[in-house]
Amino acid sequence: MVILAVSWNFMASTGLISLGHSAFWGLGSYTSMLLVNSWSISFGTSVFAAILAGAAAGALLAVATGRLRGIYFAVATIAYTEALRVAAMMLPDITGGSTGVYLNQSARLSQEFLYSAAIVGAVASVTLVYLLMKTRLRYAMRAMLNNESAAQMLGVNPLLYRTFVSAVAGGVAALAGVLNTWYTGYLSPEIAFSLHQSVLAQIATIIGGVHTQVGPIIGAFVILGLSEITRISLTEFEGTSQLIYGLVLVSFILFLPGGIFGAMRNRWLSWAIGAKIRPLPTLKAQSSVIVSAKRERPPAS
Amino acid sequence: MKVKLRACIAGALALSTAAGAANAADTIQIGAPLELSGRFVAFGAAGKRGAEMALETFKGEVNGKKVEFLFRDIQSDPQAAVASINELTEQTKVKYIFGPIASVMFAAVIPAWRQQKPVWIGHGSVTTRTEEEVGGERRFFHTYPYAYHYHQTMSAGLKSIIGSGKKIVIVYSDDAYGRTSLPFARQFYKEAGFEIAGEELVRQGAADYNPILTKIRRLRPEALVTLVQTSDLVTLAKQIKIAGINIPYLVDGLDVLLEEWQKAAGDAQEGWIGLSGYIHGMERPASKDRPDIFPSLSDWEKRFRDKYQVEPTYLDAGAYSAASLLLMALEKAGDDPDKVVEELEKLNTETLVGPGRFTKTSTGGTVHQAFESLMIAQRQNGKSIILYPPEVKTGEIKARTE
Amino acid sequence: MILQLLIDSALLGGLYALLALGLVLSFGVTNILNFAHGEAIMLGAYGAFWAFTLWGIDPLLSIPIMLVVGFGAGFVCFRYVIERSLDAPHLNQILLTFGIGLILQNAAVLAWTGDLRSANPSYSMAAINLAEVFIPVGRLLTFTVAAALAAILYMWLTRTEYGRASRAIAQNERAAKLMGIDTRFVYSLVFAISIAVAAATGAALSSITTITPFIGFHLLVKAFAIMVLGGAGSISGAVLGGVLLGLLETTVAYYVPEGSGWAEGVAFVALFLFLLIRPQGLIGTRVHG
Amino acid sequence: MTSSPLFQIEHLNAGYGESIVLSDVSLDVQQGEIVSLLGPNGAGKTTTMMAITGLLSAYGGTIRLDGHPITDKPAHKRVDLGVALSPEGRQVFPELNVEENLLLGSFASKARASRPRNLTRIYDLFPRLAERKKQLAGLMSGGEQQMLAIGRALMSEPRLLLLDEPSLGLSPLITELVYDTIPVIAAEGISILLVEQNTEAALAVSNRAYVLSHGRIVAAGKAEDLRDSAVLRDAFFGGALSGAAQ
Repeated sequence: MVILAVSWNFMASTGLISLGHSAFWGLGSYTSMLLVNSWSISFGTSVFAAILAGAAAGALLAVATGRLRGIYFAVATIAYTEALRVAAMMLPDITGGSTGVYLNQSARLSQEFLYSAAIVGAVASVTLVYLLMKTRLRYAMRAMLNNESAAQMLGVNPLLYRTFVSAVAGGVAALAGVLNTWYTGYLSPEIAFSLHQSVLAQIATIIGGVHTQVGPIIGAFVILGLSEITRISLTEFEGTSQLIYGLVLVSFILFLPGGIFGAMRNRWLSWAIGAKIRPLPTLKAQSSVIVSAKRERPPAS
Repeated sequence: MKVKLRACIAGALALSTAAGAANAADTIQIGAPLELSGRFVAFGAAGKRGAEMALETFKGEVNGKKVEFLFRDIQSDPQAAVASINELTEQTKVKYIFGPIASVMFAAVIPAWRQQKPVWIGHGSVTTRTEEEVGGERRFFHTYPYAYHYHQTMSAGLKSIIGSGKKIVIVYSDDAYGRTSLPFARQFYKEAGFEIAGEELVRQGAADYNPILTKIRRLRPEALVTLVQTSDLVTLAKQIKIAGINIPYLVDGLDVLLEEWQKAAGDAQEGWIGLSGYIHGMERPASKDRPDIFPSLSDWEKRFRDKYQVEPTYLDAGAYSAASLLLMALEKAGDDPDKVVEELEKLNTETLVGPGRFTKTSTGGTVHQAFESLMIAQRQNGKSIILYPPEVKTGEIKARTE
Repeated sequence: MILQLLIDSALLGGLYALLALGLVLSFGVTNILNFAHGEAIMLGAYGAFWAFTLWGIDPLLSIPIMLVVGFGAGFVCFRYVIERSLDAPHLNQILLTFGIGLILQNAAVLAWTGDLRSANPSYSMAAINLAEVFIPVGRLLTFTVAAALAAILYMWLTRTEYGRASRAIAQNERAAKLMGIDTRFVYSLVFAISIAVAAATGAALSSITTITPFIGFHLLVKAFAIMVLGGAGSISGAVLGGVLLGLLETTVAYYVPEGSGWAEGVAFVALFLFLLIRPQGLIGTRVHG
Repeated sequence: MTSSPLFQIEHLNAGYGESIVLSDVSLDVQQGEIVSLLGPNGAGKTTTMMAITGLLSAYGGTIRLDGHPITDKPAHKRVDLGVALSPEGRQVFPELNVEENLLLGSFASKARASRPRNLTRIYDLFPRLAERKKQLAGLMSGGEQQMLAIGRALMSEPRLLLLDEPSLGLSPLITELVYDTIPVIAAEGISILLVEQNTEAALAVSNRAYVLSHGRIVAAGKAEDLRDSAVLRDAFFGGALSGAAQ
């Protein structure tokens, strides 16, 4: 989850809103599962293969959607995922179809090993993104978030960067998928390509704080905690758990649009400077970006 | 990753709630991961009603020991279902599991169940993937017919009612139910001597079946066998009616005998043939050895209606019966999973939905199978007329004419 | 066969166009992609279903009622909730409306359980048979409703003061403000109309498909596809996109083995390819007729 | 001195976020007067326009029309009260036709009643527009779009017309064509506040002018007095640069 949210946020940092993250997630999951079942390769190799598949899918998406921005890109990613889901449903000979596919019992690993692998994976993906953001890439991405054509003038090749960013995000999301698959040992098109995963990653990021490094991590913990609490304690009436979940989500967005991390940073800042600053720095920095991004549409005919 | 986090959080939570609620020592806890929201909420809700009511029959205890169902909302999401099983078995350490119901959820939790293997009353899942994966497990008790039970009974029944040699077309959906059913439907109908003139795939949730119906019309089948979800059968039945295709016999599984399907399908339900272990409005006498638990069907239905203000369904009656079987075994064995397994194996009582006795399935895939006996009925003038087996027959089959 | 194919495509296309109409309007003007649009359709369907079941009101008669109720609900919802996120990033808007959808969906479960419903007025089972082809009456009526609503919206956008103002806002919000247009009011108005159309769509659907609290999302994804195909913000684009998608799916279902299963996938692949060639859609991206 | 002016700004402060663009700007426009606001790129001219129209809310100061403060009124209310802007870069609605653009100009309820009369008036003022009624605005030339933007602003029957850089991107010939109409409009009793970088053209039609530099008014006076003033040159080229530029 942390991995997925980090991956999503990384992509969003360039203004690419993905609603199809489960495409990478699912593709990674299927790649590792099917390879293991057919050729009994090792866990490590399967992770490697899945990351490659995810990265390839990410790159393909970026190249294919070259000209799309904002909402159009988001809708294209939905289409990408749906097409993959239908393919997985309709090719039962390969994927097991809607009845799903189980990981070979012999290939299963201990829970402890997977826990450690997950932690290593999470740390590695956070570090990778952190390091990448330290490089020149960061400025290119900032520039693209604000204005792609301006970025182009600065000598940034948007397509190249987009492809790179999507590939990294795709690989990281695939990693998350693999870990989850090894953990649950079962996969079906519904699980692999559900929009729920993509949205969950977003919710985590938003709740934690978008475009920040720490945000997705905080968000992932909060969202899972919340979902667990509602699922376990609200079983009296059918539907309540998700109802409450929705309510919390809506109030978060309305009252804490900068996320928990944003709010914390603001509070800390205002405390540090003596509560004198009127405009909230993080929110503002963000909203000015948004104003410029909001009204954009693809070139009209 | 996600699941792991979930498990940690859930563990912490479960500890805090469980500590106050009950000492594991004097309470028997039964984990009940059910679809209490999301797409399959109707399944989960029925499962929960059944379990609750069974517990009420036992006054909340067996042999003076308190029993409780730990309900978990798996939100019709396989990931959440896995997380729930993990939380229940790894953290809360329940020894018994009741649920989930939908095939997809069921399939997803199998690997997670394998970690600890609590005694599992599996009241749900018609797909044979389940049978292949866990059917042979000694701690797994399946209390719901598999898809092939439907086709086995239906093909045999139809053969005895309308005779074999008829031309049929099979419509199956691309979901788990359709996909796993198809080979069995093919096999059993062939064995019963029917000619399969065509097989058509439909998409789950589709709005338009006209292209399929146009193809079927040209095949001129004498019977149409559908392997689709209930909601799709509403749309499909309506469109068949609208298209005015002259097919004498329309055949489906359980859906036809569900009250919600009947209401939704309206006039389009006329003539449909389905099957179930429980047909609304039928009578079944009280169990001889345990009338306290399994009274006559009408008495039980009255109790159910008084409690929930809704009409019971096959799932309600089945879940009640399945949960009761578990409680009966607990009554005899005490809180020891191995003994409970032995007692479950020994059970032999009449229930609301047929004989409560665990036997091997005909395929041999599942060692503990109950409630696989089904009755065939046809919707005639808004009523279910039982056609098969002959001993419970209440009327004759009618061919549709358009 | 070909004729039947064309009729089936047109009827399905009409249904699809209806799904997308409201969405296109609200996205075109407010630039908010409403993820709760499917739930609005779902509630409209329930509204019509209950009106039919409890009071015997024909689902067709429910359409105007649903238009009014939907309008009111949409207006209030926009004014008190969604408006707050007007200047927020797309992302927040998506999640906000997604959250609203989740709330509505589960509120519907609480209110009416997850049981399947479908209204069955007398004509819903009727069909017109002409030689080799047949036309289901219920769907023909839906098609008519789609055509009528599309025409009304078109007229509204091109011939009325506020319709023109909506198009102006879609093209240049700041300049629209300079014209003395209360943009926030027009946003609420447009959003309310889009929800009204959604509710009416639900009412039209109530007799031809199965209603559950969960139908919304599937419908929404379809509507997205149509919107992008037609060009977000264009009423005629929505109609064209709907009919095109209907034709594509029906053709695949007719001629490809296991076609019904592939139809949707083919549609999404087509959409994806189409986006690459013509990201602005068939008609273009700004709101016009 | 004289009776209170039609339009008046007192001590206006405005900006974006934390950056203050305008500080302590004061100016006034009398009934029927043409006043220019001159200054180089980045001086804050457009920001002033935004603050007057209400697209940007002021941090401090007062904006008065007819002596009544309008500082807290929302943008759409100000149009109704009689302030209309022909914005920088025209900002016509590209996918609406000329007539629809003009009709939108009179969206404000007060002006809607006299719509036919105003349309005729504007077609008289800009015959080009009359010829292209059904043309999509986005497909017209820059000069035509500028005429449309001015015409559109006039449709609301403003008492104060704000013109932001009407010569931007136009050839001298077309600029002249556009500028020719400014005195005609003023002659109808409409006050005009004209923002320009093209000081030459602006001063030629103005009665008075203000010079804005780094968000402050650095000079004010009659148009002819300012034409060759050092203050104006300084404002445009900056103190140090003015020497180097010589």
